[in-house]
Amino acid sequence: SADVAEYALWLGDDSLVLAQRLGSWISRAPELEEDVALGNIALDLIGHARSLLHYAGTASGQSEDDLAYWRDEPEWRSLQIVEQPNGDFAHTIARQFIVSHFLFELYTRLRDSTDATLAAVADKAAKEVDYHRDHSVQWVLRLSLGTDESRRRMLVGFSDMWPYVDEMFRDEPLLDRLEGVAVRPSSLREAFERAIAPVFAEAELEEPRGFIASGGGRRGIHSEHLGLLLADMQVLTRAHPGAKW
Amino acid sequence: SADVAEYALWLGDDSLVLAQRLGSWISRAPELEEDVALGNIALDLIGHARSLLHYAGTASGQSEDDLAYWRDEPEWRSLQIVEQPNGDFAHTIARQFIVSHFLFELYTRLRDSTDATLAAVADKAAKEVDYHRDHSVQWVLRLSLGTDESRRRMLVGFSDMWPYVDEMFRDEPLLDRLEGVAVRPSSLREAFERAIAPVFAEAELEEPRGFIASGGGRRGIHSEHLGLLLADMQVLTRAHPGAKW
Amino acid sequence: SADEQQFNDLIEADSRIEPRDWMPEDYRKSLVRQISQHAHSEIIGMQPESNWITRAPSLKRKAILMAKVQDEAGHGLYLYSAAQTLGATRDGMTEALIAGKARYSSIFNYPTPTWADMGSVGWLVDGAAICNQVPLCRASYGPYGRAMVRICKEESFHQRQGFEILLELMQGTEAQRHMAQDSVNRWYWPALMMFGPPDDDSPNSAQSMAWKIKRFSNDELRQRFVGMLVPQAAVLGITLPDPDLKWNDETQKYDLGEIDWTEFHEVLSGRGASNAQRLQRRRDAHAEGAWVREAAAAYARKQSERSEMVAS
Amino acid sequence: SADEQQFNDLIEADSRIEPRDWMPEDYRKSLVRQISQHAHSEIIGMQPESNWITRAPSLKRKAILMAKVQDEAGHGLYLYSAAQTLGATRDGMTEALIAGKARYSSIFNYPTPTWADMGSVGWLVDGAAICNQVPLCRASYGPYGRAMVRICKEESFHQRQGFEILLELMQGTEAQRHMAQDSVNRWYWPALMMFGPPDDDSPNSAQSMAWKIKRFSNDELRQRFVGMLVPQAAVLGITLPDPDLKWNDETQKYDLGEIDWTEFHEVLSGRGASNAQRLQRRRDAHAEGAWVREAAAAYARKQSERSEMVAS
Repeated sequence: SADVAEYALWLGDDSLVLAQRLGSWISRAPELEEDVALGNIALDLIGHARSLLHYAGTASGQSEDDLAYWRDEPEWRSLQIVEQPNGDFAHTIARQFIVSHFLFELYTRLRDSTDATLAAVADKAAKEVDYHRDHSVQWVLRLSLGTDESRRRMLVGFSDMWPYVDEMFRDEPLLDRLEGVAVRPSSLREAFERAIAPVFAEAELEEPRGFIASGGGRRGIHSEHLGLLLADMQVLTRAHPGAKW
Repeated sequence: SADVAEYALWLGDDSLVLAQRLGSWISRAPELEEDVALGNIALDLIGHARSLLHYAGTASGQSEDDLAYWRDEPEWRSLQIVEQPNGDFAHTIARQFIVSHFLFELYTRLRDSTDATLAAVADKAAKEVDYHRDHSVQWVLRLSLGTDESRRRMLVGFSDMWPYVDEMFRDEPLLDRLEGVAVRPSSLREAFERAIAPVFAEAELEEPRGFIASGGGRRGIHSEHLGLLLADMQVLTRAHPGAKW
Repeated sequence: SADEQQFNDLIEADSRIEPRDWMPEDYRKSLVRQISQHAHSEIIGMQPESNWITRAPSLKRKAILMAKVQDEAGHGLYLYSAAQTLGATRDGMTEALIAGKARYSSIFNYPTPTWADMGSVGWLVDGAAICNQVPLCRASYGPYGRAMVRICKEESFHQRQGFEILLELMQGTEAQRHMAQDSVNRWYWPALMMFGPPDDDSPNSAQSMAWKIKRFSNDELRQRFVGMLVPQAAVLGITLPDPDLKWNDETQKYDLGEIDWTEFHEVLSGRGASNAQRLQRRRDAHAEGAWVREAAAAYARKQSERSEMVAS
Repeated sequence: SADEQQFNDLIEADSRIEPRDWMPEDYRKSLVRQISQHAHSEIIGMQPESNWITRAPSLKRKAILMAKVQDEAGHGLYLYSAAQTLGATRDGMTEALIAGKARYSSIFNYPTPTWADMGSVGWLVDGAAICNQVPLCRASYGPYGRAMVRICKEESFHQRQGFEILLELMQGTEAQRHMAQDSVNRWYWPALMMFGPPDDDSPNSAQSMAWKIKRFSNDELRQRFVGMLVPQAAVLGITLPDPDLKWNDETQKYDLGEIDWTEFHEVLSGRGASNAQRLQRRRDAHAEGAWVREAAAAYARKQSERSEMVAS
């Protein structure tokens, strides 16, 4: 149905935008091992995005690429956190830590969806995101407890990303129409907090307080970063309408 | 004639690409005074670009915006140095120092062009570029002689930009057909070296040695940076073919 | 005291207070707060527009937009200078801004997702700013008043440019018209909020008006603004997104729909769309520029030492 | 000596030399030079392709390209490990690369201005690399030979992907076909140069062949490569940009046009299109990552101190 398609689009957009961000690290990472690791995570996310966008497009006869390359910014449904710039490595790790923990809870629950396709995607994704979670936890510990400089940067990274945490857990009206199919993000917050608490404790961190962005990604409202990300991502495809690659 | 148009395009593209780079600094400069100063330089350059692209387009019935927004990367004729990334402030200053000194010699000589339009543009531009030159000289001195850190960065900035100096002074075959109209860049190198020598002496710098990029901007061969610059610059205009703004 | 009497007389006579004149400490504080807040607004206000400099859809628009954002940097500089005549330091003001302790106009915590926002920011945001600021050209404190004269001249130019951007869009393709209307829908209410809370809920206003720092109430200025917009919207062919907006012959004022002050207070308290982004960007630019400022200072120090050596 | 005799016997018998075996110092040096140069080529070789990751024209191509560039990072890691078994340190090799003292394959000093270059790099550059590398799977030094087995398997996969990119373009629009042909025109000659100077002008080859580090001459490999390309170019419908290229029945080889060795030497000596950019980018990534590596090292140190404390 159109509602399920819309929901698949939400999740697909999250993965694709985050994968696009992570893809920029490849060949620029702090060490070769991280070129590989961030590349792996990006590849997993592209995989999820392709499955979800493919599924989202079936309702309207659009391909995954129609959705990825031919939608303008207000038609994107991704959360604002995934479009936040890479910043330094600490920003990227903070974003990845937050999103991976969110997605893990989400996909774990979505495995029970009454929609068989979503359940299958979720089953595969939950396992992969569990690894992403682990990767970011290791780095949060290393950076927080490594040197003074790395700790300072990790704190800034979390404080710059935290304003976008709230939006992840907001329920949109669409969810009322998808009982049993979708997962209510509000219902994930407790598990999320429970999962990150021991990491923050070990890393001697506290959840940042301060700004809370008003969000709205699910309704096509984005921070000023998404437009530039799309300009880059879509430029070649749009220069050749109708071409195959 | 088509040859004059091509020459105007060369110079117009240099100014526009450099202005585009400088425009990215506005609201991000190290101090407010530099937001203003770099903005001024960018504005002057856009002014030159508009005059030159307008003139370049008259031969073929294209507007300045047709040329700025609807040409693909291989059709751009700018020197590779102007598309080099802003890097840190020292990189931007190194690039600006080099290009302003080059343009000053060029426009000073181009005032004697037998082509009245080019001569008029050059007359105005030479005065403005003289100010740009001065601005960059002041910063080269400050950064080279300021702190150890700033000196280190200034050295890196020059060494990263110097590979693109050689291309500026290469004569292309077109110039054989524009005797009296255009200025042979090879004829400017001596004056360029003479002008920068005292600054380098005062700043206790030497011309970097090392790589020399093979260049080719005048033939549409660019470094990997121009494509991304154009993706951003042209995205909105290309999304609305035929629209006026 | 005699000082106080002279100060009051000058205010009474609509004369200017100058930096060397005696002034009450609260007057000084109030001015520093207002001027630095205004300066910060110019600085932060560069961001939503600089967002489109690299993507401006024609070279003419690119040049105009660059010039505009650059003007804002210039306004920031005049205003910091005016605040400095009252004993504030630029470093102190900058640090307060970056630390999130100083206010700036909440309007800049809204994002500019489309090019049409360059029109709306000019037409609505600068328009509202002008209504707020024109009376400030007669502000009792000399350096502030004079800075405002220059600023207002440029702002009204900016407003016209914003209007022209929207006009061009409204005369363009359907996509362009839609872009313009959507943008005005997003900016209209926040622009009305720029005049601050209704008069009966505005704590600082009374004293500021007595001191002739402020000369009209929030609601008076808001009315003046809407009065200016209505005919211009008609020219544009754009709809102001307030179904309740209409002229009231009895009160000789516009009736306005209810303003969502909850949103205003949310944004003010750090829960707007872009608060975090704005401060982050300012902090990063400042931090990344630190080595440049240090180099300039070190160089100036060395130069003056050298000229002293030569002189001695 | 007995060691030397054993070494020579192993080489003679086509057996592997392993890290703990005795080996002549020149053999070790020659291998370190070749393996680290190969590793550096993988690392620098990520750049021309990473240039298109964010802009890849379909999600499928984006995924394939990401995986490919990531494979190259992986190859760099295996090869650094192999060099480490010979006593080279990773820091030392990295520093040499960044300081511009270590070589990497000159081919990566060419830029990738168009998407079609993702095809050409795969088809031509990886193709040439495979011709060079397949014999290395039998290289006498065990860790190198084994690394090459794994690398070659992946490279041949990459080459097929490059071919597919070009095939898709050649079956596409006129603009796409033009993009593909233009790209092959730019990459064909540099790819031929990857086999190095002609045999009569190649100083290091003889010893390397005697040691069975290298097993075919430059010209032999170049012939093998062209022999592979010609039928594939026919399938693609693409023209190899050498008008003199043709099969010679007498010599049973392809006659090739003159290779511009001046260009080869120019690029080799730092005067190519992208030498400066490649090293700058590697230096910057390394420098910007320094604090991360330091943090990881500090954390590991603290952890091991802690576990020692617990253990004692």
